[in-house]
Amino acid sequence: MTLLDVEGVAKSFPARRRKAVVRAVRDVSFRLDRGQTLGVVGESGSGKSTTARLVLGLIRPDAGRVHLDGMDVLAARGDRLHALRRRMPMVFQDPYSSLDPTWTVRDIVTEPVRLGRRRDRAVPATRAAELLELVGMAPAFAQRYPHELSGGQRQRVAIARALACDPDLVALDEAVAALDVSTRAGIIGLLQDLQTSLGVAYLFISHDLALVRLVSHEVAVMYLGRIVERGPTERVYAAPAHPYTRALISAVPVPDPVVQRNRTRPPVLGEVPSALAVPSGCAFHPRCPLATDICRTIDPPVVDLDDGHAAACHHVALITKEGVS
Amino acid sequence: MTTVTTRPESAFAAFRRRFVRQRLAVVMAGVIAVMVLVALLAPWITPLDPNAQALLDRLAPPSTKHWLGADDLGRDVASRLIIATRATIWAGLLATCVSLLIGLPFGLLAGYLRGWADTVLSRAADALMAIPPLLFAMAIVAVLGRGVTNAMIAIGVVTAPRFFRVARGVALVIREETYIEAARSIGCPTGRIVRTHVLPNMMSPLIVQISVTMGFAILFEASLSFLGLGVQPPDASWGSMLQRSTRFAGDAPWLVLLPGLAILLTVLAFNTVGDAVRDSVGRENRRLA
Amino acid sequence: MNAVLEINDLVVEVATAHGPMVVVSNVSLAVGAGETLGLVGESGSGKSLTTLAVLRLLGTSARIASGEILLRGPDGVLDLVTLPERRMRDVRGGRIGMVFQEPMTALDPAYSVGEQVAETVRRHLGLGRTDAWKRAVELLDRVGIPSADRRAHDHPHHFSGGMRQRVVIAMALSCDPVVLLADEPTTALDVTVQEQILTLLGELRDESGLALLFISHDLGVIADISDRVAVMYAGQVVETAPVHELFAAPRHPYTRALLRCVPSPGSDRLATIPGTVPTFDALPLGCRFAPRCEHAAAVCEGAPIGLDTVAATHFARCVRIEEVVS
Amino acid sequence: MIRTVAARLATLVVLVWVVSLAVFALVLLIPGDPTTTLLGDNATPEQVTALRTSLGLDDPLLMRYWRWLSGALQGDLGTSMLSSYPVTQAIGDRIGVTVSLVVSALVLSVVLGLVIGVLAAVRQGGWFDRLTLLGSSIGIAMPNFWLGLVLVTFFGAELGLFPTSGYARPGDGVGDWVAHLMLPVVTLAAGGVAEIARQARASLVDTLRLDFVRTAAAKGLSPLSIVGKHALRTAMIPVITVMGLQVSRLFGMSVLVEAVFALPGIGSLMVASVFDRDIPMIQGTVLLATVVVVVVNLLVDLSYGWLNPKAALT
Repeated sequence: MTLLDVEGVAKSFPARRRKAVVRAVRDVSFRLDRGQTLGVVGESGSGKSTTARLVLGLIRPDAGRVHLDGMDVLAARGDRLHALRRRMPMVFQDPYSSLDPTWTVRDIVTEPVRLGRRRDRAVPATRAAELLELVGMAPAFAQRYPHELSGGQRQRVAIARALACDPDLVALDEAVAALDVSTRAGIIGLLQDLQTSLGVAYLFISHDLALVRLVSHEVAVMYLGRIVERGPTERVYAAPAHPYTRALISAVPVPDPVVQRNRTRPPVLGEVPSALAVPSGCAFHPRCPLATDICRTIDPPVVDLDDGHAAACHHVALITKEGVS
Repeated sequence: MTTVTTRPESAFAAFRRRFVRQRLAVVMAGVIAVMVLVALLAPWITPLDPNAQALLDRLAPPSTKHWLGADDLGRDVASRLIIATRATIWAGLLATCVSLLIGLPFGLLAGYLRGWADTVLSRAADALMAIPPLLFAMAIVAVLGRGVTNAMIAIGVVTAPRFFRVARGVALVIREETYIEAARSIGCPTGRIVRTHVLPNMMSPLIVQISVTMGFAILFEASLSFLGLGVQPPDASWGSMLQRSTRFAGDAPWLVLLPGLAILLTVLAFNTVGDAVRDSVGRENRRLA
Repeated sequence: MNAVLEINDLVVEVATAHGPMVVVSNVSLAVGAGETLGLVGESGSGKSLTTLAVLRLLGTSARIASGEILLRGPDGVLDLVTLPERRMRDVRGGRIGMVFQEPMTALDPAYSVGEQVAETVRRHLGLGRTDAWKRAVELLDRVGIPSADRRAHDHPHHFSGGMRQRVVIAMALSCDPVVLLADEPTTALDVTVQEQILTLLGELRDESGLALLFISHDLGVIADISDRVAVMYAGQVVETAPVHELFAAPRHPYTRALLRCVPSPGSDRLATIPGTVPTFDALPLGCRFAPRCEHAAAVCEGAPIGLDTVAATHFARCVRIEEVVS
Repeated sequence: MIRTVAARLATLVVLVWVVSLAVFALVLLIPGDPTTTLLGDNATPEQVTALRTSLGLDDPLLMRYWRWLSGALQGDLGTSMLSSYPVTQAIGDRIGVTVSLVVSALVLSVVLGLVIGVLAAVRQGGWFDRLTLLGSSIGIAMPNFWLGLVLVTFFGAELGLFPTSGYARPGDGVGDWVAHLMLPVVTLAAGGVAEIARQARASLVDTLRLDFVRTAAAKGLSPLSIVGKHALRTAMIPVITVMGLQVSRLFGMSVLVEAVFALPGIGSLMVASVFDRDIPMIQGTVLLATVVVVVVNLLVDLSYGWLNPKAALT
């Protein structure tokens, strides 16, 4: 059952220098089912964070449609918009600035409950304890201030705040990127457990391909504001259809020296160009080993392959026939 | 399940702990407290009538009758210093309030909402800050008329752009904080965000600026009174006492030294406390102060 | 072993309000020519401080309390701990180059990148302005800056993060050092750029027989570039072994747990390590990992644990290796 | 570069225009009738009407503003309400004194302030640093006219080292000119030295913590070259902002110093005008002083581009 339906969303920002425009997100479409996780991967400047904010109604897109559970997010205003946002809260990357330093943990995690009511009536004292227990923290933390918590604990509080909204969907924007390896493992486990017990869907935004593979049912790969490939996670990882996806997957070092040193890795040329000057045609063509004339002039449409696997590349046929090396 | 290991410490308790560690600032906070107390009780604690002239005691050096000597009209310097505390503290408060009432709302508006309102207000503030502050205050006094109230309104107007800048700058930083976006993402309306998230996080930089403005205003009150534009005779102000003393500096150096030291100490106290507040704010909002 | 850089029993202290606090405890490491030693650990494990201590760039709050840092060269052995500051300056940027984590802030915004490379060349090789500039351009070209002769005149803010990191590498290698210290040099970069930088560093090491001390928290990167690996936890080296052995047969429970915390294809759960890293003011007396260790027993507590020899080149700081492995 | 200068000039014009509005608006704040202020309560209605016409008080506000502004643009700031002496000429007669005072004090503040600030920062936490922190706190809190009085009392009156009042034109003997300016300049500069030293110290201490300074050290550069070539250039940026503010502050404070040392500059002109409520004179003085401040700030702004190439882009 489709929970989130995003169709043709686009957004440009005016650059600091006049006339120039940052084309942050271009023609992004995807669907997400209830209780599922969509992983969004990409390098810096790919527009993955902006996409999340557009979908959640935090930034107004220039074009496109967003529906949550059949309701038009972009048409909502005022209280209706605020109520809609509470159905899809966000957890942010930086655990040190996403919690108001002047508030106690109790006030932070129960704020959505208070917002959801007509009057600022007192929230039952047990609510904070319940929420903290849900994320594996002792009730005593309710009286603490954010600066007294470790990074992992703060991120748990942020997750508790999101759960207090009773959400259909939680957007996780690089939510574990700032954490150490062992702390990160704990948070990921918690998120997986919560999905199982509460049936919440995740929009999991990350630059870490291995992590996305671990948690996502579906994955969308973004490059310079476009989704260049999407599909069921294992299909995309096993048989990437877009040259960028292939390059990205092979660039991630595997924590096993035997595997890592015996991989054949296609060289990736250069670096991601600025979103101020998105290349003509296919945005990836200057770095693509397969680029031909058509790639330089025409932006490839998204082509459906099979079973919901789709890619935007003129040479999809060539790659899929050849298989993965 | 993670457990709690140490006792919770509120942000304020942490602030107090760091503040108390700065000895000089604690002393200076005491100085301010004493000044305020003296200002409140002044009429009852002066040893002699501060305005009573005694020509026989003209320029009398410090003695048991006049602890700190007497001025050219034979008035008791100690009593005048004490009574002048009133004008000083009152002037500082008045000017700071005017400055705060103009600067804070506009600064909040410009910083949090950005856009054209910010452009217009910032340009206006830049322009007002380019005018040499003392000249500007003098010009305002000239049109409104001499006197301590007008002088302090003038100083409030002159320092308002600085308040505006601080408020705007802090609001600009806070609006980019992730906790503001987090509040938006759980459907918190803008008015409520400003009230419950932006304002509380502005408190420490505002306290710093209030303290600094107090010091600035007291210095300016003294300056304007020294020029004869602030507190009017026969009322005493440290600045106006200095003005009279100019002519007798050689014969009665205490007339020059004491009021100046009083001004220096008071301004130093407000500035030091302001700095200490800024340094005592925790790492979590250090950027703002 | 003929190590170019050898750290013996290094202790680093940080000054706190309650007196000095030991944050690097008796760390010993060695890197040979043409070899890469990967130093891996989580934040606060002391890996960065160890590297900074080698160049004596600890700043004012931290200091080397004891130990020796030996730099072997054709003219004998220098102990960098006791070397006079003036001679230490010849070592920095001369015999030992360093690459930092944050390419965006590591360069001076006020000077062109060419000038910043040439400055090092002038300082150590005594070349004149023209020759130093020529060499700077050659170096920038070598590290892969396109049209280096033109771009050498540009200021750092005209370059992307990856390009800036190349500039920093050019600077570190400008005077033909024997040792290169790289402190998380790819952490701030995108994966595709990270791969390019790793390849470049590998090439440069092989070309000139550099001894490379490479710090990272990313086990994938460590697996890619290291010959040997040292794992740090709470200020100590807990295990050191050749890279293949460490990944195939880790002995210390922390190393084993760490390797299970990263995703591997096929698995859908990550292992976790219970508890948190102890703070330096409350370190356990015995094994520092014991409170979080699933194999901990009474023998682990009470007294400090030494490095135990597992094989000729494999050491682990654990008294229950047999029980752990079985 | 030309584009930057043009953009900055445009901002400057807007700024001066806003200031001119504020200065002109002063007239509107006068409670009651300006003619009463000038002629006193016993004036005949005919006198009042005559004065109103001659001052143009009956014309529409915009017209009065335009007349004043276009005059000001041509160097005519009106005439004194009391002496019918042209404002421009009155200011011209006295500006030399104030400018020599302010410029000398500025140079002294910058040179001394920078040297002290840098020395304190490189030995952060040392005795000199602590002394600098204390000294600058006192310097900033000290009323400078009081310092002037103290200097007059001890150096002038007691020791007789320097003249304590009046002014000598440089044309009448440079030695005399310097002697007359010595105490006023020291008085005026004290606060500036304190502010600049404090800012320079804070800024350099912050800069020395930055990554690129560590890079410079890792290159094997000497401390002199790390501070002098790398850190100082970046550290100067906020210091220059403070210098810009100092120009405005010194101009204001010179009023007090001129009062203490009886110097015939625009400060004493301003004081006299305020007592006389001579509005055109006050408006002219404030506007002119502001223009000087704004132009100096423009120069300061432009030097940013050299210190920080990133700023030159925007």
